[in-house]
Amino acid sequence: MRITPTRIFQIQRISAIALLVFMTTHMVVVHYPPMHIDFSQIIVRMGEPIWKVIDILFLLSVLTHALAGMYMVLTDLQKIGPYRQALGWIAVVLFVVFFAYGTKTIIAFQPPV
Amino acid sequence: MYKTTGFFSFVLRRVTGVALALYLFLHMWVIGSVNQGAEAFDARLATVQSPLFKFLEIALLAAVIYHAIDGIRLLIVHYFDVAEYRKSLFYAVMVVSVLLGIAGGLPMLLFAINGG
Amino acid sequence: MATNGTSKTAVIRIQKFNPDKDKKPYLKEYTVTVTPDTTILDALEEIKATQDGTLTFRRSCRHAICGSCAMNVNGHNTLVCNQRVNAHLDKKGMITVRPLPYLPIVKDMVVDRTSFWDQYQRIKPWLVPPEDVPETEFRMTPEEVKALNDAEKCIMCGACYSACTVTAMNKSYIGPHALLKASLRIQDPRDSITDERLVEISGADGAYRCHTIFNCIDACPKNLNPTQAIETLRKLAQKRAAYVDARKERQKTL
Amino acid sequence: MTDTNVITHDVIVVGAGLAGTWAALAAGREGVTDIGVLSKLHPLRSHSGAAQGGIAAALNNVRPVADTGPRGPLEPIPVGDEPVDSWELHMFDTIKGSDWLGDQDAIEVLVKEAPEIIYEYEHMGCVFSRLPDGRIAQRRFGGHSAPRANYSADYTGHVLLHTIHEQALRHGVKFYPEWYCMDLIIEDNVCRGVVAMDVLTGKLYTMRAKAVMFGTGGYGRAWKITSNATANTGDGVAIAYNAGVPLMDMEFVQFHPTGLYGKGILMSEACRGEGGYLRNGDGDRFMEKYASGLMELAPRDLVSRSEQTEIEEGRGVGDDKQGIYLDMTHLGAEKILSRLPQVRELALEFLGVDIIHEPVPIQPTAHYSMGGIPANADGQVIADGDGTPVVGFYAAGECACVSVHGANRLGTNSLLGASLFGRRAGKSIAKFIKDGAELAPISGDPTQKHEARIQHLMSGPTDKKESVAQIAAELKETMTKNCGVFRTEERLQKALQDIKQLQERFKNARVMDTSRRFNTDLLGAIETEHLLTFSEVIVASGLNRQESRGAHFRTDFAKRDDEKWLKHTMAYKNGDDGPKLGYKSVNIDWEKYPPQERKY
Ligand SMILES: Cc1cc2nc3c(=O)[nH]c(=O)nc-3n(C[C@H](O)[C@H](O)[C@H](O)COP(=O)(O)OP(=O)(O)OC[C@H]3O[C@@H](n4cnc5c(N)ncnc54)[C@H](O)[C@@H]3O)c2cc1C
Ligand code: HEM
Ligand code: SF4
Ligand code: F3S
Ligand code: FES
Repeated sequence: MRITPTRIFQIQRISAIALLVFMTTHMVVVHYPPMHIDFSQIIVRMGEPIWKVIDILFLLSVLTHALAGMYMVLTDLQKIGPYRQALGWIAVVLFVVFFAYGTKTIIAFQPPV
Repeated sequence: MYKTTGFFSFVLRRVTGVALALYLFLHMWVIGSVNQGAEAFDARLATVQSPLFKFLEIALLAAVIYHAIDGIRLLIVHYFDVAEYRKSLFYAVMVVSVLLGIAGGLPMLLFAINGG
Repeated sequence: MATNGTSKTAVIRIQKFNPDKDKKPYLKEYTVTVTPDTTILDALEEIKATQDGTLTFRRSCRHAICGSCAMNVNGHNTLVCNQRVNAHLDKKGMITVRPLPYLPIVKDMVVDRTSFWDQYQRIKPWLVPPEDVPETEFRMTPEEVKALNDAEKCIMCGACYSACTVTAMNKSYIGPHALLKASLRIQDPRDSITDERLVEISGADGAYRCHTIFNCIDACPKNLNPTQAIETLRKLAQKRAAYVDARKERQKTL
Repeated sequence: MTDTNVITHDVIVVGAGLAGTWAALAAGREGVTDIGVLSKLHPLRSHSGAAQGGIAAALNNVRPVADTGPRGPLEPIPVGDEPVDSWELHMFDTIKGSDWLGDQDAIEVLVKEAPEIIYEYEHMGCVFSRLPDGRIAQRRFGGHSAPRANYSADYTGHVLLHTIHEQALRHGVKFYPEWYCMDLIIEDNVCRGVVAMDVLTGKLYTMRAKAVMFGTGGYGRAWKITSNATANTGDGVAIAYNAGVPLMDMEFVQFHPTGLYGKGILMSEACRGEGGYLRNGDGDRFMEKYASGLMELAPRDLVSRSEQTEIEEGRGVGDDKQGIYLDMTHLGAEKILSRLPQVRELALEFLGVDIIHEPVPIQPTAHYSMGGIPANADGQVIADGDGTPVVGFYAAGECACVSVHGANRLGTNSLLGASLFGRRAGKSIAKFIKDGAELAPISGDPTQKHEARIQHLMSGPTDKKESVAQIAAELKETMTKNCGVFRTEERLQKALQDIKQLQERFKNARVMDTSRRFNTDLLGAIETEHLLTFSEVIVASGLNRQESRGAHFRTDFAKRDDEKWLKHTMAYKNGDDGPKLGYKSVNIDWEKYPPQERKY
């Protein structure tokens, strides 16, 4: 699949819609109601498989959205013009690295005995 | 700069978007340490638990709220022919963002001040 | 003159700049007598004739159809030939006139619109008719014509282009004027290179570069809506193949 | 001549309105590749774009509903029904409109090719207004006996201009936008090129070519109240005249009946075509007195005179009673918004009047120049009353006088004329080039004279300095007062005297801006010189013609006089003295279209 501006736009919009769902959930569940976050609570939630799936999807959408967004922000500048292609690849690499790192964090997590 | 409501919302959206993206990477770095055991995690978490960060977290919430609501506005403009209501839409986004921001931010603020 | 009513004085602040002489642009004040129906262009002409012959600006038709006289008045892009002085005076009884922003200044109000015209040509503003044309006219429905009316009214004044934040950052962006024109051709059932056009406008400098800032609409003196045209283009680009097929079918019945 | 200031093309077209652009496109299509088009404005700023009402051609798409009279509603002609319009009718209307001064051979070309031009525009992408079945919609226009104005709402010229310009771009025509033509080089009756200034740098160039074509447009700027753009200063006619080409029928200047009060900006004739009324200060539809048949849709010369009579007899409207009301309040918002949107905006913006609810004050405004550079139907410029062509020099559009409009042009015929004769000129230029035309040599450096002219305007004695703007203003004042809708020996003499004095004063005129970069002050001075040049020809030709015909109305000779004056005026430059006047016969088919009394 070639990455075209049409695709970037679609990715940006679709991920935005997905984020509306995940972000709301995330904010409500994790950051709100405002309480002291400590290790034990996080551990309990992150251990459940269903949350693992949700978190991976969240990660996927937020990463694509953020990287596509940063790509657009940078390529808007005249000076970046010649490096658009390179920048695109950097974004893809960053995506792979962060997605792998994030997924590993989520999956590898084992509640301590 | 050529200043209109459209320009203002664009700048806000862009600033919040970039800020959120940068925060995202920081966030992942913090969370990533869960697998290195409780100590490492708590250590990293501690750096982001200082009062300063509490306030930053409120700013973060505000940013997410504005960015998301404004994003919805863009989706509406894309799918419906409403460009002529652009000014009203902008004000609607501001009002909704402020209301949601207060609803979400005030308890956090109180929590931060009272120290939980 | 005729319906003029009472006259009063107004101060017009004008940004002057001749790159051969001046290091940088500066503002100069002129006092003119105006009546309720004096236009800003009238005032500029008056200043040029009687106070400062070096004042340089473009104009021709005097009634908002040739697109020469777009300038920046009190921070907003507009034509000056159809705007009355009285409507723009600020609290101090002053008007500030500058050239269109973000474009190289040739002299005073005259800006270099090269990038604007280059983008216009880039999207191939001309119609490419089908191979066989009928003996008389193509049959277009009034509805199809209506869809084109907005874009057809564009006078290529550049007010939108110069107001757009994206063109301010990046001159390789096609720009609202040319995207509006492209939407005209893409929606015209008589055009036969719809596919090629959609590819061009969905490229990296095209419709997706627009961030829906709306400055173009605010600036447009003909009350046109480039933003909606751009949204339409984005939608058509996303279903390009289907749209092109539908066009071909329609062309058979023209 | 140095190489750095010489540019060579096979063909140079001056003017990028409909006429010039059509010529370039048509020549290009016939295989001429090396064409340069210069225009003092960006091509899309040309005044053709200001035309509102429509472009004529007997397409037979609509007809009046039976038995509803000349102002009744229109309906589409069902396919297969008898046509109501024909080129013959169009021809007769044009001849009658021209008060029999139009050349009938040229008129025949005009009306016969008209539908072809419309269809070609349509095929090139022009967005015409449509009938429900998809055919081009048509409306009525003054002096036309059938509805044959094809239109795009009320910005027809704009749409035509953009369409043709874009097609020229598609064809790869080279444009020189904002280049100002200063001179035409003709030696021994052979045209060799032009002198032009790149306005951006102020540098002068000799532009050599095998053929030169002028499509420099109209020259209504000699009047104070005018519908014309500030660029319509008649450069082309003045330059050609100075280069030894005669000017034809210059006394015939059309005053449009409906210019915005005090501004002159046009309220399209489509206002009346769609059913608008004219009312005087007493609220009466006074046209009943002057043309009970066609009423408001009588030809322009007649309507303007009727208005002026009402005004002069004290029944005007407005602060100084110099206006007349154009009343469209009975048309309804829907019709006005769909057919006359631009007109409504203009009245709102300039006078604060909403035509949906109120009548708008208007007055006659200088609008169209029937005369100009004499040319035949192939665009070739002619050097004398016998029709001898100037080798390699062509003209079309409003600057030219092919004499299809004669003494008075019918609305919608000039967009047609500019397009059609522009196209024909392009074709005949292509033939001229392909038949082996050669680049004629030029003696000396023709730019030097103009460099000196510029230096003179920028320097010299400052003690008795005259203001160019002041001179232009006084010229417009006298032309409006003394060479307007109604003319007399006395008034015209006064105008002539004034012009002579102004020409004298111009010798001491200096510009305020002495830089070379984009110097519009300098251009303004040169344009004023052009105004002074051709205005003298207009007045002298008007003084000479002791009759009333079409737009030329002499209260002291109120009748048309075919015996003595059924002939074209030809004005030749005669050193610094006024023009030397001669004549050219009118081409008339005495069998079919003999002169008649012109009644509506
Ligand atoms: C307000 C208005 C409304 C009209 N409405 C209608 C209508 O509805 N129907 C109709 O048939 N007719 C109408 N007319 C008349 C018609 O528009 C014109 O007669 C016609 O468009 C003239 O076309 P043109 O190509 O000859 O000249 P223009 O379009 O005027 O073009 C002249 C060109 O010459 C260039 N030029 C001039 N001088 C120089 C120079 N010194 N050096 C270089 N370039 C130069 C200009 O830049 C321009 O490109 C209207 C006219 C006016 C004023
Ligand atoms: C919560 C729901 C969100 C929605 C509905 C949303 C919506 C959008 C939309 C529609 C755009 C496109 C703007 C344009 O084309 O001009 C955008 C841009 C962007 N978003 Fe989001 N977004 C959301 C969350 C996020 C988050 C969480 C981040 C960061 C991690 C983010 C980062 C960005 C960035 C960097 C841009 C590019 C900025 C720009 O183009 O101006 N967004 N967002
Ligand atoms: S869209 Fe409007 S502002 Fe832009 S060039 Fe056209 S008329 Fe001017
Ligand atoms: S101002 Fe520019 S960003 Fe888009 S909506 Fe208009 S083109
Ligand atoms: S002078 Fe033509 S648009 Fe203003």
